[in-house]
Amino acid sequence: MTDRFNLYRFSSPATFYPLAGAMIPYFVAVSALFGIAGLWLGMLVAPTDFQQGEGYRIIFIHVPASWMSMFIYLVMAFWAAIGLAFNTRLSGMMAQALAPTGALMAFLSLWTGALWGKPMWGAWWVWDARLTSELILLFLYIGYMALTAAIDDVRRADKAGGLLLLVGVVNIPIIYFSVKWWNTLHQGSSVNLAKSSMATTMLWGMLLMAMCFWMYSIAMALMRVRTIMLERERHTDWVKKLIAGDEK
Amino acid sequence: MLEADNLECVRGERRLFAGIGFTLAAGELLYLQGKNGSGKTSLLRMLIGLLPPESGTIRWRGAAIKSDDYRADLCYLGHLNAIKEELTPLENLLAGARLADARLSEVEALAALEQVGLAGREDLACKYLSQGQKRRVALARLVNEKRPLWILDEPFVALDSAAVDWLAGIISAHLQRGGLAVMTTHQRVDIAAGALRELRLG
Amino acid sequence: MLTLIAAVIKRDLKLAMRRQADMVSAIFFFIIVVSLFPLGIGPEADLLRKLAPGVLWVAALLATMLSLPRLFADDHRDGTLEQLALAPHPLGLVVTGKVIAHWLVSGLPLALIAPVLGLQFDLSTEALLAVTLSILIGTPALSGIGAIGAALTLGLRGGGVLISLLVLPLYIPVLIFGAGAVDATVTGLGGEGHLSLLAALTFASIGFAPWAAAAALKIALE
Amino acid sequence: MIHWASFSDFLAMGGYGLYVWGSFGVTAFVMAIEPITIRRNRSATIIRLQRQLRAETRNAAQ
Repeated sequence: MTDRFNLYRFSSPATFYPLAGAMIPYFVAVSALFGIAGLWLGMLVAPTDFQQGEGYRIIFIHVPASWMSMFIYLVMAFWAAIGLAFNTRLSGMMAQALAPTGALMAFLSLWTGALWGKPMWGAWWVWDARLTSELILLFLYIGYMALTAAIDDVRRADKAGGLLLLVGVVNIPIIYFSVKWWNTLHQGSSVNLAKSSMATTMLWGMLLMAMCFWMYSIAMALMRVRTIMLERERHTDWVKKLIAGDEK
Repeated sequence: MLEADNLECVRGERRLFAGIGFTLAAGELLYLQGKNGSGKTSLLRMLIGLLPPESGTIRWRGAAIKSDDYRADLCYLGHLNAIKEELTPLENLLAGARLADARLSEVEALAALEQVGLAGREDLACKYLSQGQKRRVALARLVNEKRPLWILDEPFVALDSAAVDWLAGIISAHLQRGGLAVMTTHQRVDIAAGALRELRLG
Repeated sequence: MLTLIAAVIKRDLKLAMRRQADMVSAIFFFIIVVSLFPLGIGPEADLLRKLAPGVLWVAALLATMLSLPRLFADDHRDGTLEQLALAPHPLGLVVTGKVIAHWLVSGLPLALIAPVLGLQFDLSTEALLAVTLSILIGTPALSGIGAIGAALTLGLRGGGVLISLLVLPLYIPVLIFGAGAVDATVTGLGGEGHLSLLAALTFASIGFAPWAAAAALKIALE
Repeated sequence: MIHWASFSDFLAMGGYGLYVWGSFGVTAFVMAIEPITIRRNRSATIIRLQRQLRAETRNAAQ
């Protein structure tokens, strides 16, 4: 009498676990290919920027990392919404598997932003709207991870974390615009990057690197979700069989 | 009136029970029994709609219990007293009724407190009362309770024998009015009911 | 609906009055934090005037947060929260009442004391008015958003620290517009724009936050 | 095609070497460490679950 939503079958951990395992090498390989192509184009072929010299090459990781940090948060919120609406077990695991990678991306974005800012603006840190929002995003990631880690019952952790993600997603645009507005009111510290028309090689390099980061994030999330699945489903037959098989 | 079908409960990673079902009609009493940790309280929390079952359905008057209408017919007494230490017994009763959308006049509340043996302590903050007395404040709410379905978690715990008899009488009267009751208990207490059903977990 | 909200507010206010220590300690926290700043920064009037909006607002924010962990914890511990969740009306309404009550005992007193503390920073009359007004308008949003954090961390170990971690990033817009209103008045730009944005934030969070908090409470009660 | 005249030019990055290689270095480090920690975490989990499973089957046999 399982008249459940059809999604439920696909999102059943027993089906998803081997599928994820099979997909990981492909994502890693594709990520590496994109990375090599992007680095070759960005680091070796792309010309010098006439304003920023060679320092601009940081964007080949800074921009992809920033994009991914925002994108991963949105994907987590998407999984959270699915999880709260359909009560699927997989959604919470996916959100939890994505969070550390997203936080790392936010960290990389801040780190490379600081290293870019020092030669360009003369300061490691400026209270620029984008940097500030990125910092707040990192706090949101940390808050999510702290909340889910503090709750012992995994169902409650999934649901509470999911709710927090949805609240966060509603707030991100408000936070972003308020910070932006605050920043323009307090002029002085903010140095706007002059809009330079980007050479097509640079653009391509950046897009390739973004694809590399994207595929990398998927691979990491899949790897992590497999561990989470084993841990959470340890009392089910399929995990027991799998573990017993590993023993030999 | 109250039907449960094929309920399954998973807490943490343990399956507490599965395939549990019962029906309960007007005037009937259901005793829930089982060892500690067999899921009695979890089943009660499913019946009051706070814990969604892993699978299975619960119906009240033929409709799923996820509605305000169901809660308007439901009275739940948990093992926590749900009284405020800073308020007096009278204030507790009145505030509790108000927040539960029940009509309760001050005269009725005072009469109820007298019935549970708290006459003279109506205006003393509950923090000065003993455990047993606090429990009586919580039970006083049942005196004027008109809602048809009572769900009681260990109602007889920490009561002396006179109070046990009094409570059994209150529950009997409720059942004779055509009410329903579901309760967990360790002690056997004689309660006159249309029919006595038992459900053993674990 | 309104009678229910009024009943919740009345009950929570009565409880707060019977246990004044909480309320008083939050207010003293506010007073002490604000008074510490001039001692740390030095007595130059110009500098103090410049820092006043930020200092007052950050202190108000922290003082509001101080009382958040207890917003639902007491009701949770003694079983009242279960009864509230079982009452035949949406839990969001009850939470709305609790949020308003929380503001009445935490935000409102801060708004009333803030102008007195503003005197320590040599603020003009208009600036003092802006301080009062912005805290008055902005703190309901803090109570509303804070309720979500309090509900999510209900019954967890180290809930107090966790609340700050969850709630502080969400408080940033309120802080920006609140302090901005005072700052704009001090610099003579006029704080109306900030105040209306602050009011918008407050209305949005009073309307939306209690329902999110109610959902979080139901998760915690499972 | 290749933009750089020599390898040392490439390393110097027009004077921005420290910043550019600081960014790329940390990114590479993080991206290398992350899969390693996940893997380690996974094998630790598997070993722990195996131990639990063995204990369970032993208890069931008795």
